[in-house]
Amino acid sequence: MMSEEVARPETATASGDKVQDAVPTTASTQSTTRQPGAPRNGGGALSILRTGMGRNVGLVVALVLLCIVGVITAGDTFATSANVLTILRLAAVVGVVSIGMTFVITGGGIDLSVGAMLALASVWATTLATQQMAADYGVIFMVSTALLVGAACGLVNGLLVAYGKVVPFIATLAMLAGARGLAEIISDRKTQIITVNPFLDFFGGSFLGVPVLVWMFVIVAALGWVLLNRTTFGRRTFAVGGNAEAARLAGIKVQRHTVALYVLAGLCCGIAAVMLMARTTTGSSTHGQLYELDAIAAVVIGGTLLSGGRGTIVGTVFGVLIFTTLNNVFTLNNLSISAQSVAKGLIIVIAVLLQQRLAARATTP
Amino acid sequence: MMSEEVARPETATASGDKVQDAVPTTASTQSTTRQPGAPRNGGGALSILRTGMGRNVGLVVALVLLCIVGVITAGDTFATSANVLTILRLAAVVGVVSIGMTFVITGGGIDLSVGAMLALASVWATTLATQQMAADYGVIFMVSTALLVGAACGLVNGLLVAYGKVVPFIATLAMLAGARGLAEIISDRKTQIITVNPFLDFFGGSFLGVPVLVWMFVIVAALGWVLLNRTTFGRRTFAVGGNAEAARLAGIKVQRHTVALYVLAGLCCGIAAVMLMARTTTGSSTHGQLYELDAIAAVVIGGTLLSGGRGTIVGTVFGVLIFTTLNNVFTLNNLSISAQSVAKGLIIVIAVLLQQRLAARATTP
Amino acid sequence: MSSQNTGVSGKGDGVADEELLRMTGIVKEFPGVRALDGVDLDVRRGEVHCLLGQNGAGKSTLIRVLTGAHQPDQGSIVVNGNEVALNSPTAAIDLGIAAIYQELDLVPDLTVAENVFLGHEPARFGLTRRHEVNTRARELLKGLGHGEIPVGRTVGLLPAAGQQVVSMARALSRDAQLIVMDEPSAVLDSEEVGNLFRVIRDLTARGVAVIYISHRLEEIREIGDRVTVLKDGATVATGLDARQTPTSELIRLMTGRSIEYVFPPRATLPGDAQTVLEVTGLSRPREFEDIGFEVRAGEIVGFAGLVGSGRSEVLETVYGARKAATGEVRVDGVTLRPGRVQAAVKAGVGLAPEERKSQALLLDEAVYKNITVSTMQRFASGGFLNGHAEKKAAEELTKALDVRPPGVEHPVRNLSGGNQQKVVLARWLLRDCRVLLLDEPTRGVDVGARSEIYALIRKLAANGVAIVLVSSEVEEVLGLADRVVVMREGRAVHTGPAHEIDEHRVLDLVMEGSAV
Amino acid sequence: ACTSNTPEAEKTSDTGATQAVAGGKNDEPGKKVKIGFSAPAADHGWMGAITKATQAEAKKFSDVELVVAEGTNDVNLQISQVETFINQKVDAIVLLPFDGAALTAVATKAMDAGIIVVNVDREFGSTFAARTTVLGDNKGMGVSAGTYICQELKGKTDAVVAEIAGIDSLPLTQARSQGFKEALADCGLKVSNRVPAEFTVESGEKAAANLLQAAPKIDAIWNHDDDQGVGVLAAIKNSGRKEFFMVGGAGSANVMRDIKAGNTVMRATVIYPSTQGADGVRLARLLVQKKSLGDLVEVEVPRTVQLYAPVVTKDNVDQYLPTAFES
Ligand SMILES: Nc1ncnc2c1ncn2[C@@H]1O[C@H](COP(=O)(O)OP(=O)(O)OP(=O)(O)O)[C@@H](O)[C@H]1O
Ligand SMILES: Nc1ncnc2c1ncn2[C@@H]1O[C@H](COP(=O)(O)OP(=O)(O)OP(=O)(O)O)[C@@H](O)[C@H]1O
Ligand SMILES: [Mg+2]
Ligand SMILES: [Mg+2]
Repeated sequence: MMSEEVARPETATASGDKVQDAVPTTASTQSTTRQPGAPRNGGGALSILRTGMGRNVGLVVALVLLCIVGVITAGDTFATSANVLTILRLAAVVGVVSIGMTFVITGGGIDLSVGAMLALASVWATTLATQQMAADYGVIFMVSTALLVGAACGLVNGLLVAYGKVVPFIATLAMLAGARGLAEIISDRKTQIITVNPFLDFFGGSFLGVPVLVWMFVIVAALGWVLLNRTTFGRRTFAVGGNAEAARLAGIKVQRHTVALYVLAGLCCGIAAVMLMARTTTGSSTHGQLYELDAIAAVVIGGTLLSGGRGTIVGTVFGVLIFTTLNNVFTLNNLSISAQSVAKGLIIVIAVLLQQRLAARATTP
Repeated sequence: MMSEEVARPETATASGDKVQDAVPTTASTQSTTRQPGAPRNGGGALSILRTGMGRNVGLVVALVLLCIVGVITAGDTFATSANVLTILRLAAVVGVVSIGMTFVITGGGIDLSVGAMLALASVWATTLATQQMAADYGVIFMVSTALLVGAACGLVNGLLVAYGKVVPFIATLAMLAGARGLAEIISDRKTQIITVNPFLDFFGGSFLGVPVLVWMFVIVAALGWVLLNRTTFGRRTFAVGGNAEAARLAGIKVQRHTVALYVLAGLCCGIAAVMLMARTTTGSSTHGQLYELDAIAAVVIGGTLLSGGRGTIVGTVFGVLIFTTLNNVFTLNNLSISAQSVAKGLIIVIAVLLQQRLAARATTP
Repeated sequence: MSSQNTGVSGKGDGVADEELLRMTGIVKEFPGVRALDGVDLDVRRGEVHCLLGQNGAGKSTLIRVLTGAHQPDQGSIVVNGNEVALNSPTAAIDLGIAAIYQELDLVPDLTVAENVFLGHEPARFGLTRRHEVNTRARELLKGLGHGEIPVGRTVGLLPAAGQQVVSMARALSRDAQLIVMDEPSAVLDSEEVGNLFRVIRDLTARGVAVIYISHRLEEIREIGDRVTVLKDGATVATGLDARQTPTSELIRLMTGRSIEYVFPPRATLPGDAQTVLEVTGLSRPREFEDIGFEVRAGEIVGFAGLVGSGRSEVLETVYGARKAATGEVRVDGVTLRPGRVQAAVKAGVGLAPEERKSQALLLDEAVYKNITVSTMQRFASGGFLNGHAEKKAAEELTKALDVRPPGVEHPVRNLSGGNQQKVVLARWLLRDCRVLLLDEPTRGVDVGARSEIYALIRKLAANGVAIVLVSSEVEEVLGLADRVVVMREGRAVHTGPAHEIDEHRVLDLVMEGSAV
Repeated sequence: ACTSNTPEAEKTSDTGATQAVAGGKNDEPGKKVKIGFSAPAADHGWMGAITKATQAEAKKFSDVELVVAEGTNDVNLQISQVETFINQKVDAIVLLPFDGAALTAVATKAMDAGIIVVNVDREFGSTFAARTTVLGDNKGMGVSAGTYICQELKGKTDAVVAEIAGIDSLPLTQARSQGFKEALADCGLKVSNRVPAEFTVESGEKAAANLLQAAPKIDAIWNHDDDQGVGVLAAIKNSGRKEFFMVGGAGSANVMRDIKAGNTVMRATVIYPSTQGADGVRLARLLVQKKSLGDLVEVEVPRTVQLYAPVVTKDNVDQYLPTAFES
């Protein structure tokens, strides 16, 4: 498939074949995303696309199926451009958070504090003082406050994990409690309304018919993809997540890199905070509740390995889209709310099983 | 996490390698609980005690510090036996859930559906029909309904993970949505009040001055300890969680064992459902919200490795007690919830850092 | 193998006896273990300096101190005349010290090329230059005689030998003046070892120094210049001439006793010994084809072949860890269900797999738990384990195999590579198997323990166990087995009694047509 | 006084058979109305009851089609639900926002799109965001509860009054507590111990168990929510304490039965109608069909309807029991 692989065709096929046999007999619980035969990171744009599709074929099929259900059950509304934009706008906020989460998880960590960091950033960026500054000197003040707060929280997470050697789950759980509490203290648990109109106008606006929020998601996802797949930073993220000791022995500064990953996740939360602020015209300590679960679910369903070392931005984007489309289809169809919950559970399982079977097939010759 | 069990040595090497990072000088982020030199699970009651204490010394210190804070700030109320029983009663329900969670996590999995399973079990066991049966034929009917429902949900989780090869995070996330939705449907979102007095009398009662609920927690914890540390089942759990491929090649039925672990967790949720039913005198689809986070936090803070292969029941019990005592001290001091939240974050980090440093010291000669 | 490598010529000549590295009084303590207790080592430019020592003597630990992976508690390290502090791997890398570690340290999900350049990726503005990475990696691999390894392949998919080659390429990718190789030949067969030696000679000719660790003494003779011997974490001899020092002297230095490094005598198989394991027409597409053999009670059947010839796959298929496409496996006349490990285990088949870390060991568990994991039932009544009985049984075996440090409660992770291998072996020795499949049972095991293991295998056979042995050391196969199967590219090219075939014939069979 | 509620407030929610008496002509089928409904996650009894009552109310009208979105505490998702309703071109939206301020913008957008928005329970930040607002009286609840406790304690100035609040981050909880505090202050009392719970039975039990430890002697407790109150009562029963009386909130049928039976510490409750969503549906229907509110002279449906928070005691419990929600 890739030029490099032509050299020894027998080997290439051999391992592909092995997978096929191996699947039914194994007890693997993490095999969702393992397609050992799949060529990875091949050269040339075309092969990227092709392998990307191969790996994500199940996700694509799941999404398409969902859309078909949407079209059938909610005909005219579902397929309108307004509705598509609604889905994308909804996806954008969690999407940006999930991109950051993809990096952390690929690097072998986890971040439970994303929702809380988002809330804190939104609150901090909408205090009277900040809004005053923004009104006086420009919107950039609010935006950079949000980004800085996010990044700073991420830094604390990163330092705790990398140098304090606190397990990521616990470190970020502590940050969850801490950041949310701090957000409540700062806002006195009141919803802070944004009065800086340039801010709302810009981020609430559209560009070329597409909402700015959606553009932001697209840009973050694209940058994330390049960063993960085309830079030394990305390579090192895989290395740190896949085998931290090997990475260390290869001279990678594992601790520093880990910190960077959490800062990145925090930064994404800061961006998401700006987006949510624009969408809701408020900052609030209740923003982003349970986003950690949503983001992790999107990342994992997309094919990133929860134990680190393997991650895909494209998969994450699909994961986010699947969940948001699901929500949209549910809203359009007047399902009983409890039934929605049950259906959601079923659909998640079906999507994963689909992805697994189809991806395995697509990558075996 | 369970490594892929594909019957291919090459892949296995890869995942096996990862385990290696835990050598003391590495930048491993999971090192909280690693004390390479320490003899583990040694034989003989004395050495158990010694290593048990050694490993948990930080937790003990954290708990003692909390108690000291409690005594100082809330003097007379904190140290009363009534208050201690209150703490224990509060700890009991999450405690039982956490014991089950310890098994699943030690075996390399995770269970996000514990709260939802608990809710479903509580609702199912308090339907009019079940209560009628219980009133006519004995309390055992309600109890066994709860246990059966819990175990059945666990079975579904287990089958999805072991045979469906769905990653545990996703499989149990789906169960979370599904079970909670089903609980809502069955209860029609009403709080179902228990009218079977023998049930309330028995489980709400005391024995030797200690509430039956606390006895149940003690018994479940003791049985859990024996099961994990003294039986072939426990040994297999460590093996499956530590290196699933090695376990398989050593002749352990990894898939079947995985199913058993999830059933066990479900069963614990069933028991916890009975306890919560007795405590609240109701069954409700809102029971057990966010128990998954509480339980995982208690388990991880106790020293069980989130990636599997290492688990401690004693640590889990301490983890639960720390969180419950924390809550109690906060309430006794009438602290604002936001301040509680921030303090909680700080205390979690401090407890973990303490545990880490002290445990390392205690086990180094 | 020595027949292929004609010369010692390129080595040593012209290169000054300039001192490159001097380590003095290195002490490294782990909780409860003093792994290094005053080690001295000096290495000159352009030499191959061999490090010898029993399993657990401290070789790998010394190497990890040298590469900055461990911090020594005491001692000084002088490089090029300057005292240096190697407080991180980066510091060592900057000084031109590269290493091939005993435990492969690759990132499984990155490609071959990415692994080779991990940590020093050619990049512009942070963007990796993938083309350059791939081309340069391909060149390096070609230089190692492995141009066929696809540089875009995920490393986790390569067999152990392929991964070892990638590790070497990585070490070479750095402009190193000192390359440390910790048992690089353990997973290689004779042809590969020849290749490796060619590379080493190239390096030394350019003035690069190599520290070479191996338990195969004949390799030391062939490639080494000087030898340092470690025992119990201390240097017992240094600067010995690699070619002149008698083997017995080396062994005595290493073990403190003299050991006959020979195979125990073969017992004659009773003519009426029943056939225990019968394999017919076993195939898996692109791995191996139409393999058939039988093993009688008390017989040892050895598999020889190159790395990648499919021997491990055959064993794993027999065991049910891989599902056979066609063919049958019968134990005592009963056909096993393909692809079911359980079926094999129930029938009394045991497998000591090739990859100890990933396929066999529970690294965080105590030694005794690793040993009894397949025989737990024996120590349990009603599901409850009797820890004392377990430990006693494990202790007997570890004593017999000379596992160091003694004691069965250390986590296996803390044992040296060779000692870990002994633990794996002990597991299967403890089990009363009808059939025992041993894949590279002596990989990384030192001279002393090796003869113990040979004796044990023999004893098992004498007790009526049917044994299948895979080894990359031809003499081991010939010395131990009653019958030999030679495999090449997934086919059995020869089957016959061991005494009818010699090493040269095996090598010829193995190489035929596969010469590069 | 208590009967002076808007007629809608008295509709029973769970007995679909009961027909409105007051509506009269208004209840006759008219133009088809498609109404979208969105509310926070039903993670507690009252919120569950809201949705149920709303759905039941909509079922009574052959001309109403109710589209119910999944309850959520994520404002982002709730905004998108409203957007979806706009895309669907519903006639009206009944919206119980998770956070009123955060949904103001999108509600305004819906209004701009010509959709009638009825705001329920948690107020928007702008008057342009909704045509009509149905509000419970949260502060009034606190005031009613505080006043009742003042009456009962009759000038016992050293009395220990405890408060078990609901979800503390919600503005409505803060309003309730504020009202309570002010009413108590009027008679020289203060809240000695305050613990928040989460409106669930379980959290009520947990909070109460801790509270009972914190305060060894209590004279009165106000508990914001009767569903969590089931748990509170369980905890009280467990502790065997009886020295105080308790006032509830929201007014569930369970609690009213307790009050009627008079064998628990439960002595009164303050109603917070769970029929607000149902009222919203009715109003939305009227608005779309351009009808006026029955008993009012005014032709237009009023801008704000604030429901009353009466205190239910043993004396008047029979009057409220039939309309109480089963939680
Ligand atoms: N991380 C560790 N913690 C505790 N003890 C250790 C650790 N690493 C190594 N040791 C101990 O240090 C000693 C030396 O081990 P080392 O790996 O250096 O041996 P080696 O000479 O390389 O042996 P082999 O030939 O088997 O590879 C052994 O006794 C081993 O058990
Ligand atoms: N250097 C290599 N690069 C790529 N693929 C290889 C290489 N060596 C072997 N393979 C492939 O790996 C598969 C099996 O290799 P493996 O090493 O497991 O065989 P083996 O005979 O058991 O060797 P060993 O001597 O290590 O036991 C074969 O299908 C072969 O094509
Ligand atoms: Mg070694
Ligand atoms: Mg092999």
